[in-house]
Amino acid sequence: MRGQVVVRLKQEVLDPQGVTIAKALDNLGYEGVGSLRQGKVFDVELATSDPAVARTALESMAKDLLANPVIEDYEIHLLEDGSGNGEEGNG
Amino acid sequence: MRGQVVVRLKQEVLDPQGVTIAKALDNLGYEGVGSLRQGKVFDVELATSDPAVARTALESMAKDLLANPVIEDYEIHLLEDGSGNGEEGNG
Amino acid sequence: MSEVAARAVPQGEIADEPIAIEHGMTAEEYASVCEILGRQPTVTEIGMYSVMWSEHCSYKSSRVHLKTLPVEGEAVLQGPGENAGAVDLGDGIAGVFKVESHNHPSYIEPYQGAATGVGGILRDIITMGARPLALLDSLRFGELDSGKNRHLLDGVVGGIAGYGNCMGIPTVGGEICFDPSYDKNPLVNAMCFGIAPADRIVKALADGIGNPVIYVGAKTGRDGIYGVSLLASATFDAEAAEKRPAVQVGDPFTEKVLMEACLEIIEKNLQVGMQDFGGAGLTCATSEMASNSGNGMEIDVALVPRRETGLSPYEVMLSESQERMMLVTTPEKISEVMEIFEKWDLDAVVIGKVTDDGLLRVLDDGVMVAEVPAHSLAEEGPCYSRPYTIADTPAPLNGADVPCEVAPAEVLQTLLRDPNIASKRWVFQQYDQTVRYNTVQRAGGEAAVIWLKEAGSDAAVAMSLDGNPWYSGLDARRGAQLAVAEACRNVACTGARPLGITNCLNFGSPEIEERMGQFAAAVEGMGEACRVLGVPVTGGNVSFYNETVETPILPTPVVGAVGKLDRYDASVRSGFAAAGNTVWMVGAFATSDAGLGGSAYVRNFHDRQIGAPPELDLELEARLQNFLVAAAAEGLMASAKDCSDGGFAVALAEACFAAADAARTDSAQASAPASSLPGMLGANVEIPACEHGVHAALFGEAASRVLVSARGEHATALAALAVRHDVPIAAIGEVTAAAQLTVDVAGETVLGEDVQELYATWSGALAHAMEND
Amino acid sequence: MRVGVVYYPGSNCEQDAVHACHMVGLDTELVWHKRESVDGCDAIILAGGFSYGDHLRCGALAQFSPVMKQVERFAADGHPILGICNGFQILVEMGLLPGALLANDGLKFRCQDTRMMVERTDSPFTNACAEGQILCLNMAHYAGNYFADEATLADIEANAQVVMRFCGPNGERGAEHNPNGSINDIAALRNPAGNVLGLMPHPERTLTSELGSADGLLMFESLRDALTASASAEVAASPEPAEAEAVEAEPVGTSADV
Ligand SMILES: Nc1ncnc2c1ncn2[C@@H]1O[C@H](COP(=O)(O)OP(=O)(O)O)[C@@H](O)[C@H]1O
Ligand SMILES: [Mg+2]
Repeated sequence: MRGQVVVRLKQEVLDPQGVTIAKALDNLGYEGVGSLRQGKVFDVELATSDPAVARTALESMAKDLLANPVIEDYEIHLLEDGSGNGEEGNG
Repeated sequence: MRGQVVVRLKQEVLDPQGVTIAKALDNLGYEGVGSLRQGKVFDVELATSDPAVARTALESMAKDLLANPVIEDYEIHLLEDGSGNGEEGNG
Repeated sequence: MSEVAARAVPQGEIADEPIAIEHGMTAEEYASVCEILGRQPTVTEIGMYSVMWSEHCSYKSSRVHLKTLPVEGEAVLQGPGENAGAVDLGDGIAGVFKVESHNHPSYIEPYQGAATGVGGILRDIITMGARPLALLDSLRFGELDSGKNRHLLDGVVGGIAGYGNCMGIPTVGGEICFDPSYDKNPLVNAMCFGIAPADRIVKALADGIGNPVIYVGAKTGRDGIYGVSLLASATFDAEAAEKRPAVQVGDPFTEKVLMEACLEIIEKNLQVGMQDFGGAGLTCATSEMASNSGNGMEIDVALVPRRETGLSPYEVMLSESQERMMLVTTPEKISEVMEIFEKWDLDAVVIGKVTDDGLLRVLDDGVMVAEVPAHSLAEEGPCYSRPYTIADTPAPLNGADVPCEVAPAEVLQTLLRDPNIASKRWVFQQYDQTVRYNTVQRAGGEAAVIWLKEAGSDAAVAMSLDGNPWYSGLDARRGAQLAVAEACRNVACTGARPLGITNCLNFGSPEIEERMGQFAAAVEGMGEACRVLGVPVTGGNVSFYNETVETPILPTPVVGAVGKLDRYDASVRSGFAAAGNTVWMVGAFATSDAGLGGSAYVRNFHDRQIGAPPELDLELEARLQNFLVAAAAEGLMASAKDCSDGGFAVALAEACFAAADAARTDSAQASAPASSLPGMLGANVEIPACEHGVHAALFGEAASRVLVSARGEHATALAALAVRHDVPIAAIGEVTAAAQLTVDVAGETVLGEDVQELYATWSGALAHAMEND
Repeated sequence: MRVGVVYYPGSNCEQDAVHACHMVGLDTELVWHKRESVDGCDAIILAGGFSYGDHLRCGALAQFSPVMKQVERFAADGHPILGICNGFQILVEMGLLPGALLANDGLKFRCQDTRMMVERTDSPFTNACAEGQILCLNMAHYAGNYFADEATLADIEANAQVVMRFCGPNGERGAEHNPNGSINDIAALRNPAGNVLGLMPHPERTLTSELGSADGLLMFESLRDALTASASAEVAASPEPAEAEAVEAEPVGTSADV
């Protein structure tokens, strides 16, 4: 099944990339942009079809590798159930 | 309201990052990983509270700046409604 | 004929003439394919011919002209024909170098287009068995008042940096020009220099019948497949067409490990031959290697590693996926070869073998899908003598033709602010210039200087990449000569003796007589300059069709010169070294042509392209370069700065800046104020009057002039050396500790500027232009 | 005395580190990341470059290479470890040094010479420097913007873990002298024990004035002196090899040793 890990910089870590993009949007005439932050999304194809197994695997990938806990939080989403919404991981 | 633009490399475009990370996961002993692709997520805070206005704004930001249509696709999600699921942009 | 008929015929749809035409071939070209094969080709086969016989691979419009270039010389180890040229650097070291264009992809996607361009030129050097030591880049964009052009510059520079930095190869020099003619056709040319043992240059050979053919590197996708229009034909469904990415994503990490693995194999001498998958991918690599050895080759495309499913043999043979190499080895050595690839975690597969029948045979899981003479693909492409017309040579420009009321000080400020002249620090600061710790002179001087430390030598090479498009636009022939002269002169300014050049010829459509005429004239001029200066052409690249409906680019021949210095620690720099040194003008400073035609001054203040480019006395240029090399060898020069864009006054100012730039190590922003920079020097000089006026004297771009500074005790020796080389020389003033630039013309002070202020203008202009949102 | 220079697929400064060690008379051994032992090494350098293409995060994937378990032990045993550029990023990702390295504040790769002041000389990598000495080193990186949260930063400062800070020509501090946005102008950082040091600038690219500055050589001379001192301390402490091992576990090259 397919899963998704979304990794974002923690709120208290400055995101210069986001700031730059927000500025660029402003220059392009987009006025209502309050803030913009950039994160990463990892789309993972997993062999298992058991949601619980998949979630555990994604969780540990996120912890071990995909996110750096010093600066980042993550979220796990399972996609096979069609809803596309997910639950929050740590953070 | 809050919105989200998810930008991904088109399926047929090489994703060197994804390939390398998948290989690393394999080396770490994660066996069921079929494929992994890395994308970007932009969390945008918008002044408007009208979902239609917000969607149009995100759509045009994605087109103008956040995604490179030559190699990337994007998706728009509106988050204020709580569902977290969204509809596809140009696919 | 009967023998051909007796052979098995490849499976697959037959390509008729309309299909060939959809592939961009002519009816005549299609007829020759039929004649070569003795039958109609399959669609796969016509795909293979169409790419190999394309302008890009076969040089069909340019070959007749390129043949006239001088390619031989004492130092030449490898002339044009292989993946790159090579010159002898002594001590058994070969210097391998080449320049390549990646113009069109960089317009579509600047970051990835430029990145993959760097990847391509690197593979050309690696394939020769050389370790790349340096990259340079030559860039052309429209003007920066357009957001689109700023986006292109930002992306291209990012792509070059992204690829070269990750590869761990320093990007140490180059050039950039901005002109509206490049608005829709930016140019991205990249040059690479590497070293190999002189007796171990690797060639693209497939010797030894039965030897295995190995595919290694990235997996194959539907990248860059030519002839999209073909999809009208039934064989290729529209869905497949949509899956073909218009742009490729560079993967420098894979290229880095591929490079290390290949160099390890070469060091252990485990290869018979090697070839990268350049344009035309597998088709090019297989046919060229087989043809070079007079052999054939059989491969099975089903064995080729893929990153997507459903690729047809046609797509596999034509894919231009990056970061792949082909290698021929022997059965005895294959396990050792595979072990090395395994060490580096690379996909490597034996996909076929060398055969004795001269045929390139392509199987798809055992079923033959193409069978064509390898030689016919690689060597028998069409060769055209296209009609051309050469424009009349324009008359030189006189001072009276371009009267100017603007005060010299203001002209100087304007020129220093012109992005064509302003410091390119904003660009080259993004390049890792120091990795591998060989870089003696980084970007910012006359030429980059790279120590050959890795070959255990005290020698160094100097490299410069140049080409003034405005000169070429006015007179393509002389423009090309001036490009050769400037590139070699820049190299000679460091004290290095130029040994050879590579070139990238960027032009419009060869099918338009006027453009073809520009090309023919440029090649002729380049050949002549090379002969007189004694620098052979060891290779290069032609990029045609750089035009949109409205405008062609200015004809843009770019020349990369490589020279040798005996000692890495004795190179001469462009900036003034110490107060009290004498400033000398050396070379053609007394000619009647002031070099106003095509000059930055006239472009800025008269907004027109008129006149002839600067006159060039090639014999004098040769003597000047010999003098520079000799003066450096005798340790007589404290600095040497070429007078080029912006003329004498700009060169003088830049010689002051360079001293400060060398000491400028602390400021965080390229546009930071220049206050209290350590090491800032000034100059106080007097030059004779010019018949074309003061502006011409200060800003004319007369060729073959070098601003030299020297310690007082070297004055006599320097002057005597110039006389011996029959090169005009005059002491014109001195370097001052006060950061003040004072110029008198015929006794009258025309410039009295604060160098700090000039520096602030010059150093911040490009960053400022880029922030202009 | 032998320095192990660890390199990964994508490293590109390992030869430069070797060259630098040889210039000060240190033996070297290139240690491929798949190796499972660092036996015979007296110090380790994690070389710069783009390990694993810098994919995911700079230095993130390299921490899982087989050799890194040994590197961790080597650190715990108190031997000197120097992480340069990507090597620093790896040390931080592994947690051998605190904090994280973010993209430069200008969001561009920057290659330039840069000044920094030495604050601590009681280190195997700076004992040949004078306190307050200003070094000019070359830097070339995209993600060298050092970050730590407030609590961590307080610890770092309290433990005297900052070995060098970016500065101007006269030692002055300020944003215009900080080339990448690092918090507190941190240029070189060590662990509390002092044996592990990371920095983004490249001392191995600043070894001779012909190519810029020679200041980087001081760091390699420091390492050589520290190793020499600890070797002679060992010999003095015990000629018996069995006991020498115990001594080896002590942190080397503190100023007290010298
Ligand atoms: N695209 C570039 N990449 C790297 N270095 C560059 C680039 N453009 C210019 N430079 C460097 O800036 C310096 C000045 O370039 P240029 O104005 O062409 O000088 P010159 O007229 O002396 O050839 C040179 O040292 C050159 O290497
Ligand atoms: Mg130039």
